Order: sequence, then structure tokens, then C-alpha cells
Amino acid sequence: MEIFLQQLVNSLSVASVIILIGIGITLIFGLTGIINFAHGEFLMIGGMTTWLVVSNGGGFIIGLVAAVLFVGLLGFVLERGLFRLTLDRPMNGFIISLGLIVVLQHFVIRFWNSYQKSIPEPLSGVWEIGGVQIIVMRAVVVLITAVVVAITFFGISRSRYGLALRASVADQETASLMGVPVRRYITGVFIYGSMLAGLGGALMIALFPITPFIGSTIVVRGFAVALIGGLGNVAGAVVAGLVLGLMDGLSAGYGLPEWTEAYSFALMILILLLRPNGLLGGTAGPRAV
Amino acid sequence: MKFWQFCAIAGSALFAASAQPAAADDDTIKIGVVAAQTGAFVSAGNTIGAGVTLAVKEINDAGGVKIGGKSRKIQLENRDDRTDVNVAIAAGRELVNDIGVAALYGTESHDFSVSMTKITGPAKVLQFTGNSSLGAILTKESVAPGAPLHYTFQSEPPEFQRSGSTARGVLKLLGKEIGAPLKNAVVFVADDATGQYLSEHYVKALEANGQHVDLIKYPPNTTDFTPLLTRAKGLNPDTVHFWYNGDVTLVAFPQAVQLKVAKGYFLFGVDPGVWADRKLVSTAPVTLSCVPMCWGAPPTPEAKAYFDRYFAAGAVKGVQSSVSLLYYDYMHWYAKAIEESGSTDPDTVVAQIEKMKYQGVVSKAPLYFDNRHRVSFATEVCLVKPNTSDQFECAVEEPPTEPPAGDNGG
Amino acid sequence: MSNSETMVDTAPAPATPESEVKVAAGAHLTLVERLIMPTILIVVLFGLPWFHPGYRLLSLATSTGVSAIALYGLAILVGQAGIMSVGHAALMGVGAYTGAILSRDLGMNLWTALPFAAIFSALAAGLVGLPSLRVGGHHFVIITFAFCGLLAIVLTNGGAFTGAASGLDIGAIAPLFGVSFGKLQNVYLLVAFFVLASIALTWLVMVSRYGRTLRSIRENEKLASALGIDVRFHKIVAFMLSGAFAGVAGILQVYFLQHISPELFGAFPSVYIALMVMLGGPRMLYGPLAGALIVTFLPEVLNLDPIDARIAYGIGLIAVILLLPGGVMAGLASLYRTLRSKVARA
Amino acid sequence: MSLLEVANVDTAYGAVAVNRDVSLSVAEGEIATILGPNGAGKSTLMRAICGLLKPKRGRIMLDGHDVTGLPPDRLAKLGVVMVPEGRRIFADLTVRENLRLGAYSREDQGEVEADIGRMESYFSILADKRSAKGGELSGGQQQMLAIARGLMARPRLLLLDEPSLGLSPLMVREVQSVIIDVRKNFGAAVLLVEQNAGLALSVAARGYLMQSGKIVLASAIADLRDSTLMRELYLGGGKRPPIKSRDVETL
Amino acid sequence: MSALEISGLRKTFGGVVALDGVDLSIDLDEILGIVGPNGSGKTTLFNVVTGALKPTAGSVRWRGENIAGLPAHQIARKGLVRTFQQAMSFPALSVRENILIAHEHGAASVNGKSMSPSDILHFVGLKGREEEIAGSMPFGNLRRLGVALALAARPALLLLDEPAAGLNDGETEQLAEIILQLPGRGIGVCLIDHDMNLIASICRRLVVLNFGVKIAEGPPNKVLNDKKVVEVYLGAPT
Repeated sequence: MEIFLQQLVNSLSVASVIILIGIGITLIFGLTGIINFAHGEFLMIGGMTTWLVVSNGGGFIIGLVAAVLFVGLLGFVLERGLFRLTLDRPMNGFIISLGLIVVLQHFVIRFWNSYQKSIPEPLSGVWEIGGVQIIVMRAVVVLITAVVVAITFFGISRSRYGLALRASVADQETASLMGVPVRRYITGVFIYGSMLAGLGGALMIALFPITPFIGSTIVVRGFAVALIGGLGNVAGAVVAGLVLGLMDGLSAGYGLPEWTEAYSFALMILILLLRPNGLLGGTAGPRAV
Repeated sequence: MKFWQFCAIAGSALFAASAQPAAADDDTIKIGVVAAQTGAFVSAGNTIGAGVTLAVKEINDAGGVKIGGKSRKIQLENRDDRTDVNVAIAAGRELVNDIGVAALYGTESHDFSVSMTKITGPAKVLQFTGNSSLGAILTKESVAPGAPLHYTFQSEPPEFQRSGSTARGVLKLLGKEIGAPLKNAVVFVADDATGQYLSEHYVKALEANGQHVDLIKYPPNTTDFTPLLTRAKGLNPDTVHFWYNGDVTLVAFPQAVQLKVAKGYFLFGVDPGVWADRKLVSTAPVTLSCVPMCWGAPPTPEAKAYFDRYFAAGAVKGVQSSVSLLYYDYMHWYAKAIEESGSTDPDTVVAQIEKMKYQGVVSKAPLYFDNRHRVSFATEVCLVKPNTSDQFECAVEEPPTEPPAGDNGG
Repeated sequence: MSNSETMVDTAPAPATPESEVKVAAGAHLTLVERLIMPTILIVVLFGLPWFHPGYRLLSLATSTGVSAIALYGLAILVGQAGIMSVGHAALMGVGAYTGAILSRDLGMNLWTALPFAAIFSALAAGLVGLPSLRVGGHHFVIITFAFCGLLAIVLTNGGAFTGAASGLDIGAIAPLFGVSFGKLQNVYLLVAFFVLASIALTWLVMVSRYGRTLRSIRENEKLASALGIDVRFHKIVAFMLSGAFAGVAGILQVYFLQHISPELFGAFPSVYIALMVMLGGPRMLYGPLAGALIVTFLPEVLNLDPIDARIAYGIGLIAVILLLPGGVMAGLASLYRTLRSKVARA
Repeated sequence: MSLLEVANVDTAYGAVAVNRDVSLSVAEGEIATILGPNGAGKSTLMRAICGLLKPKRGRIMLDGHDVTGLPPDRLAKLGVVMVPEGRRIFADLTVRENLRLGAYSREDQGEVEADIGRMESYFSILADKRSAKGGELSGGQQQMLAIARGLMARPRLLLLDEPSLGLSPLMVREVQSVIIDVRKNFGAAVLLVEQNAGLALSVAARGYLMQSGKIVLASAIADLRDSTLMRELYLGGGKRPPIKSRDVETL
Repeated sequence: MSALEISGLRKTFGGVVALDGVDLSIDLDEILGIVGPNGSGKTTLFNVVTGALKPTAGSVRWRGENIAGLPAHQIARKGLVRTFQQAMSFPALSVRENILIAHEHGAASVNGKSMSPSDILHFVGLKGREEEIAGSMPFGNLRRLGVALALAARPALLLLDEPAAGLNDGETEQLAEIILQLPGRGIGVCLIDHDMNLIASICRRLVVLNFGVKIAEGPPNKVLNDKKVVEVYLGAPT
């Protein structure tokens, strides 16, 4: 029982990072139809930013804020400079994002080599509750994610801006007729999604060392979450992130660990085939190219 | 029309430029290195070139290789394989067929090394390469004269030897520190070529030392080990053994300590030097081992002197830095084999190496290749004193001569 | 939208001035112009060994050629049928493993196993395409990507049958009609022959009824099916044909390297294949070859710093997609047409 | 001065021209209509007026200010709101959310709730279904919601594109009375595009007849109803309307 | 028995009834016009008959065989070929390729006098434009190409969905001439259009749909003066 509880607790922290990535992907993909595979690289850049700040004597909090702001800025620049030009041809946006992966990875390697980077654990310590070890930093990561998800969720379901965002995901043209500046929302979503990825990167490097190649493994999870949860559906992304995190944790804990990654791939393929709109329903998928 | 004309001209110019045949130079012996200087394997790749470079510099500074009263300098050709098999093969082709090297060092990866042997073999170029997993293809028959792998030499000992000496040393040091008999062990190993290969032997070695062993394979890009570690914890292990990539091991280990998975730990590929450099501290007893020995705690004065020279030359203090020592020794050994046989003819040199015992810096005992072209040397295992980052207790474990029961010897 | 009658009313009226009407690209080329590229291609492709290019270049040219074969397969899919896949390395993997396993278990050589490699890869493509091609562009792309990841895991954990993570070894290419393939030149010429065959086959597809059928699906699925074209069937067949190319490339790769392992066929090699096709120009006959040359051959020949080369390549790709959406070759072709018409006018 | 003034507007989709030299006006508080067969270019003109499509030529003026080429969200702020063809209700949003969204562009967000109350009291069906998803409403209910959603912006000009499309005769009659009330109760001018001439003729004061992208007749509604041109366009018979053949290449 | 016999055809989208028990028959020597206001179910009728949509109920018998629910390409191969309001061509391909595609597929057997692609281009007036890229052509030519594509598919029955929409008078007349010649070539025509003059001048028989229900059928002059039809279009007299 202890072991099972421990597995549940373990799963949460990785699920957190996946959820942070997945929310950005689901919103960007849902709103623009662009499959931004470089979103994982945004996370990597966030982690690297934190690492740079911390290794130059800044605190973790400063590093985290810097990561969020810098990656947000990066998202803004890339949306305005590149992705905006492909809004009418999302498949080109996808190809560009593949090019961006190459550029961003090698840019980091160019200046800071390809070795893995780590920072000292910002908070050390372990709480033990009934035999279950709760690592403090992991708990903090889960807490920060929970707060961010709650804010995002509240903003999207309750605020006027969230309403306009949901409407834009469903039908950009009609939303614009209602006075919603859809283009600005696209930029906003890119910035917000990037900031979440930056945050994810900062939280990730607080837990594990990261390399310039981390993006590709995480982005597949992000897309799995976005597609399983339903495009544009934040609640769906959160649920799917938890499901995927738990599935990872439990299959590693009780199944054949070397097949762990296969489970999420298989689940993603199945959902795409059987429920193309996702388990919790989202947009019918972006318009065809 | 213009563009195609330009293409044709540019194309033929390009080919003409690249077509210059390599000028034969009788005064030098050409040696090649193919290893990753960029890409995912960079931390392993860099050390190969660094070790060989140091040895070549020493040989040349001493006047070169002496054959029949004449000295020949060594000309070193270093190539980056970019962690890409096609680039590695092309580099191998260039070194072997275009430049005409007499010996090739590298690569760091099992796959690349195997493909490379298909180039070096027919060209009769000596290849010092790869890790213990090459043992899967090196057999008495395949290394015999005229056989495809006659010129291939494995840089690490047979896996049963390394596993055997490591297991014995680890259990000894940990048993003493923990003070209770060690019974249950869990082995963590990457689910890749090297990991799959060596786990077979290490499990057998632990069992031969009276352990009950559970094996857990992790996908190579795992960062969060907690689900696997929690699973391990459920098995109530006394010891947990992390193989084999030092970087990954250092990710997994702190998570294990936080989860209180076992009483003691073993980390392969983490050098005490790295431990000290990064000011790591552990509350639980932990042992480290490196191939072929640890640069953070060199067991002999010769080895210490080597690492001082090595790092003075600007090499990186990484988890795999000590691997350079192997290639350093093989370079010197190769030069010595030429001098002793008085010939650069590959068949003569191979025959010479096969019968030689070479006293290098890798170990106290002389090195030799067995009848499957696998080297033998001891393993150094160090215990980190709990709650310290620079107190180590190290021991050199000699390899077992026979594989344990159920182990095919690798 | 469920009912097409609720679409906006469309009242387009004539407007395109006669001067803006575009004419098919190859319409007015002379015979000489049509023969220039094939001639250059054949001369350079088969003449290369006589330039004494050195083994490194020849080796690079061989691996470039192997990937070019797979690129042609993908180009038929993307360029003609309009279906994007980022799972092509996996299909190469099926071909490569077919070759290696048939050699190990049945003692078959390259020549006897080649058709099986092509067929098995095609079947694998059919198996993936059958359920997934109906879910549409974006989802299909992601499914192919996931399929690639899955295959790598299956191969890694396939035990002795797939050689697990260490992969499989294979002997050299067996002599054919007395020609031995012990020398790299001959291996290169063999691959060059297959490259030429791929180009020729692609050309045949492009100019044939079949190519037109695929293009009609790319251009307008609804209209195509109203004209009697079984869209789903042809999409799957196109994916299978594309898979057969990848299978041939895969078996050539395993015989070139004489060793394979799962890592060669994962998601990232797939992405690179897709990028090379898009860079070169998926609809152009020489686009895939150009893509392969630019990405795998050029940086090595020019001895660019690998990191800088990758950055330059990424930026170049983005620039091409934004400025020349048809790829480098399409850009060159239109440049040629412009120059040509200027010359003709002068 | 008219509220809306469309002057010599040409529109096109890409290279394909739709409207040619269209001029029309709508006065403050007036109901005007554009009639014409399917394919005449009515909806395209509406898209140009509300900012979804940039005119190729000509000007669109609001209160005498040039608003040509402004995006739809800016025009919504200025009081020009379109109720699109096919209703385009947000199916996953509730009825109340659809209404609130209609008020997105308003500065006085404080009064939005009060306005939702007004809409609910006028369109009683919306009060009954306030928490239902938009997609759960029937066609007629959706049309009411679409109009109410448009009115939530407190528009000065409401563009209605085919509001009777696909509705039963009973619902069409209801839409008819709502359009009249839009002007009376909510003070907005209406520009109505209808294929259902019966509906359009019964609510509008003035009408424009459009064919092949051009306005071929502009008159008071009574004259329009009795014109033979109108009858011929809808029901055929007689000679083709005298339209100048355009400069198109012949066979 | 007529070549195409539709009976009790019904199509619903969720709760919306698009076609409500439509009965219809068409012979191959006639031009049938189908009219009705927007949203009355005309295009849905075409979609169901040609297999783009599956009917909810009812039967579509083509030469005695029930083809309801067959996939679109199979129906096309049986000689029932349609055009679309939009999406009339393969835009990035040349006119030649467009016409070849239709010619190479289409109906399996030859119906009536089969025309060669070149004949068809001549017939619709696109001769000499073979190398032009379809998507860059003027609209009128694009409409002609749409008809040409359908003809190249060797139809026995041609279903034309608003072929005159967006055409000017001259072009419409030219189109009418083309359509009028089809029954003589053994090709039946079923025509949806809003141009009542066109319909009245070339159709012998007219069917009026409203809310998915057939409300009138008969010769044009009779149907267009039918009280119910006038009411649908111009509203009840007030």
C-alpha cells in the first residue's frame, strides 16, 4: 500500500511538467492549427535560462521568473516573426517548428555545449508521511503547477478573456464578428503557452539535470496530452496529463518498465483513431490544410 | 541555361578538388581517431581523442617510433563522427582508404564500432575500439588470422571480468560499511545495447557473490526514476546498483536516497573526482567505480602522473575522463609493438600484440589480449565516506579468471 | 458544417485578366532543355567514381544516395498525394530488419531479400495507413510520429529476434553477374543505380495516369471521388508505394553499414527525412535529391562546423518554407523560367 | 448623413471578382434589405461591410468616417455587428456565455448583466435555456440567440445575413417580428440580406436588388415588390433582365 | 421505369431534417430542373444521390439497382456524375491534366456517344487552353472546366449544381447551349439553379423543394405560377 501511494505521489510531479507543456500545446494547436513541435524546445530553453541564472549566482526564484519571462518573449518573437506568416497554412507552421527544433537545440549547444546541466536542488528535504516519502521540491513543483493550472482554468472558464478565447478556438470568424481581436489572442496564447513551457523548464531543472535534447521527449507527451484531452480543452489537458503521468508511473512501477514509453504512444494512437476529438471533447481539430 | 552550366562547373571543380590523392609519406605512421566531438556521445567521444593525442605527443617528443634504427613520427588524424553513423563510416573510410592509417581508435558506440570493423578488417587496419559488448562478436574464430575481426581489439575486459571484479569490490566495501550481511540487490541498467549486454553478466556476478538479484531496465532517456525506484524499494533491497552511464547514474542516485530505497548504493561510471568536483554528499553509503580506474583517486603513482599530464593538456574533468587512459595505453602499446617487431606490417604487428604483455599505466599487472582480442585489467572501486565529498576508500579488485556458473563469459 | 447548402453564397465572377493566367510549368520546354537535367544527373551520378573523389566522399555519397531513395518515396506521398508523414524512418527500419533477419534465418542475400524488404515495408505502411489515413492530415502526421517511436521500442525489446538494442549484423553484398561488391565504388554504383531507378520511377508516377490520380486527391478529394476515384484506396496504395521505396532504402542501408540497430529508425531520423523532402521540393522530380545533397552531403563536403551547419540548415529550411514554399528546386525552376522568358524577350 | 454609406465597392476572392461598383446606404434606425438570387454576391458584400473581407476598391463609411478595411473587431467596437449566415452559434458555450461574448467589445462591462436580462425578457426562450449549451438549441432558437448575441454589442447597425435560412414558416414569421422589434426596441438600424423575398419585403423600408455582383435596382420597398424585374429574377419568365454584358472573353 | 428512381428519400442531420421523403424520377433524355430557396435541400439531394452523404431512409434506384449508401466513387463509376457549386477543379493542375483525370476514371462503361477529352474541351470552349493552370483561370472558364470534367467522366446522368452561379448573361447562354445538347448525346441532366430564366428556358420539367419536401412538379410555366411556389419565393400576399 505504501508503495502504491508512493507511486501515486511520484507520478504527480512529472504529470505537472507534462500538464504545463500540454496546456500550451492544446491552446496553440486548438487556436491556430499549428503543430508546434518546437514547444518542447521552449521548455528546454526555460531550463537553460534557469541554469544560467543560478550558475551565475542568481537564486532559483530569479531563475524561474527569468525563464518564464524570457521564454514568453521568445514565444512572442517567434509568433510575430514566423508562425503568424503560416496561419493560413498550418502544415508549413509544422515544418517551420521542426526547423526551429534544429536551430534552438544547436544554438544552445553552440554556446553552452551539449553536456547535461543541473542546478543545486532549490529546496532539499523529504517529508515522511506513513512511510511515503514526499520530496519537498517535488511537492513544491506540484503545488506551483496546481496554482498555475487553477489560475488558467479559472481565467479560461470565468473571465471575459477566457470566454473570448474559447469562442476563438471554436470559430475564429464569428468570434471576430463579436469584437474579439482574434489575432491578438493568437499572440497572447503563444506568449502564455511559451511562459508555461518556460515555467515547466525551470521546475524540471529544479528536479533533474537536463540536456539540450530534452525537448523532443517531452513534446511528444505534450501532444499526447493535448490530443487525448481534446484540442483547446484545458481541463482535458489536465486530466490527460494526470492519466499519462499515472500511467507512466504505474507501468514503470508494476509493468515492464522498458515498455513505458510504448504505452503512451499506443494510447495516443488509439485515441486519435477512435476519438479524434479527444476523450473530453475539443474542437473537431484544426481546419484541414 | 546559366545555372546548370554553373552547376556543372562547380560540381566538377568540387570533385576535382576532392580527388587529390593522399601523398604517401614514408617518414610517418598515420593513426586515426573517429569519435564524437559533437552530438549526444560527446562526453565519451572526447576522451578517446584526448588520450590518443597525449600518447602521440609523448611518442613524437621522444623522437618517434624506432624501426630498424630509423625513427618515424606518428601523424594523428582526428575525426568527429558527430554522433551520426553515416559520418562515422565516411570518416572511417577516409582514414582507412584515403589517408591510409595503420591503426584506428574509436568509436565510442557499439553500433558505429561494429560497422567500422567492416572497413578496417578488409584493409588490415588495427582497430582499438568500443566497449565490452563487442565481446558478442569477438570469438576465437572471428579474430583468427584471415578472419574478419583479426585486426579488431576490444578496449575493455570481458564483461564477466569487469562485472566480477566490480561486484566483489562493491559488496566488500559496502558490507563493511553497512555492517550487516548483504542479501538482496537491485540492478538498474539502461535498456540499450551496452546495458542489455552487461546486465546479463553483472547479475550473474552478484549472484555468484551470494546475492538475490532483481533487474530493472530503464528507457535510455529516463529522467524521473522515482517510479522505478519505488518499485525497487518494494523489493526491499540491501543494495542498489546503477549502471552504466555516469551522467544518468547521477540523476537517479539522489532520487534513490530521497526515497530511502536501500541501505547502500553502487554507481558505475561516476568518478570520485566528479564527486568531489561537484561537492556531492551522501548520507547513505555509496561506492563508485570507473573504467579503467578513477582519476579522482588514482591507485598508482604512474596513474596519478598520467592524469596530471592529461588534465594539464586541457582535457575536461568529466564522468568518463578516465576512459582516455585506455586509449593512451593502446597507443603506446601499438608503438611498442611496432618497435619490438621491427615492422609496420599489420599482420606482424597483430601477431606481436597478441603475444605481448604490456606494462602501461592502466594497471599494476601487465596488460594482454586474450585469444578473443579482449584485454584484461583490474577494476578500481571506491567507497565514499558518508557525509563527505572528498573522502574515499578505494581498492583495486583483480578480475576473476573464470566466469561464474551460468555466465557464458561474454 | 453538416449541410453544404448553408455555406456562404458564392458569387465569384470573372476577373482574372488573361495575362495573369498561369501556364503549366513544363509546357514550353524544348527537347534539349528537357534532356539537360537527366544528362547531368546520369553523368555525375555514374561518373563520380572516375573523378577519384576519395573514399570519404564516396561513402558520404553512398549514404546520401540511400537516404535519397527513401526521400523519393516520401516525395511521392507528400508531393503527389499531399499526405505528410514523419514516420518514414520506421518504414526504412522495417526494410532493413527484413533484410537482416532474412539473411540470418534463411541465408538470403541482398538480391533475394530485396523484394521482401520492399513488400514488408509496403505492408507495414498499409497496416498503419488503413485505420489512420481516414482521420485526416494533422492527426495522421502525429500517428506516423508515434508509430516510429513505437517501432523503435519494439525493436529494442524484441529480444534475440531483432537483436534487441545491439541490433543485427549482416554480411557483405553478394556478387551479382560476376560483379563483386567488396569495393566501395561498386557499392556506390549500385546505390547510384537505385537512386536513378527511384528518380525514373518517380518520373513515371508523375507523368502517368496514376500520378494524376494522386494529384487529383491532393488537389480536391471531394471532386476526385465524384469523378469515380476511390480516394481512400489510392491514399493507402500511395502510402504503401512510398513504404516500398523506404524498404529498399532500408535494406540498402543495412547492407551498406553491415550492422543495424533500432536507434537508426526512431522519430528523429524520420523528422530529418521529412525536412529534407520539404527543403528540396516535394513536387519536383529533382527536389528530394537536392534535399538529400543539401542536408547530408554539402555540410560534410564543405567541412562546415557541424553545429553551425545545423543552425544554418534550420534557418535555411525556415527561410525556404516562408519564401519558396515549393522547396529549393521549385524556386530554381521558377527562376529559370523567369530568366528564360527574359532572354526570349530580349 | 447616412449611418452606413457604401460607395463604389468592388470585392473579390483572390483573383475572382464578386461585387462590382456597389453603392448603397442605410440611415440611422432604418431597415434596409438586399435581395437577389443565390450567387448574386450579397453575402460577400456583407462580409466586406463587417470587415471580414477587404474591398478591392471603393469606400465604406460609418457616420461619414472612412472605415474601409478595418478588421471586424474594430468595427464591432464602432457599432457594426453581423449576425452571420448559418447562425454560427458557439455550440460548446452556454446560452448565457454566447450572450456575454456578444458584449465583448463594449466598454461598459458593468451593464452587460442587465442587458442579458433584457435579452432574456425579450427572447423568453433564452431565459428558459440559459444554461443549455448553444448546440442543444433548435434551429429557430439558435437564430434567436444569434440575433440576441448580436444585439448584446448594442450595435448601431445590425447586419443580418439570411436569418430565415432553414427555418420553418412559423419560425420565419417570428424572425420577421423580431427584426421589426430590433429597430423599435433596441434602436439599431438593420441591413438585411434575404433570399426569402417575402420576409424581406415585409419588414424593410427600402431595398436593393442585386444580380451578378451588382445592384440592379434600388427603390422603396413597395416599388420593389411590384417590379417585374424582381419577379423575373425570382421566378423567371419574360426576358432576361437588361444587364450590360461584362468584359469577359467569349468562346 | 425511369433511369433514376428516388423514393421516400430522407436525410437528417442530428435533429434537422434536410430531406423529408422526396420522390423523384429522371429519364436520360430529359433535362430536369430542381429549384427551391436556399436551405431547401437541393444540394443535400445531390449529395445523397451521389454518395457524398448516406441517406437516413429511402431508396435511390439507378437502372433498377439500389445505390443508396454506396461510396461516391462507385456511384460515379455507374455513370451518375455531378458538379459542385464550389470546388470545381483541381486548381494546381493544368486543364489537360484536369480533363485527363476525369477521362481516366469516371464511368466504367461508355454511355451514349463517348467524347474524347479534346472533343470535350472543344465542346465547352476551352480548346487551346490545355496548358493553363486551372486555378489561375477566369471564373467563367473554371465553370466550363467543371462541366467539362463531369462530361469527361462519361456520365449517363449529369447532376449540375448551380452551373450558372456567378456567370454573366453571355456565359450563361453559352452554358445553356451546351446543356441543351446533352440529351441528344444520350446524357440525362438534372440541374439545380437559381437563375429561373435559365431553368425555364432549358428544362422541360421542374421540381420545387422547400424544407426538404417536394412542393411542386411539372412544366416550368405551370410550376412557376403555382401559388405555393410564388408564396415560397415572394411571400404570401399581404
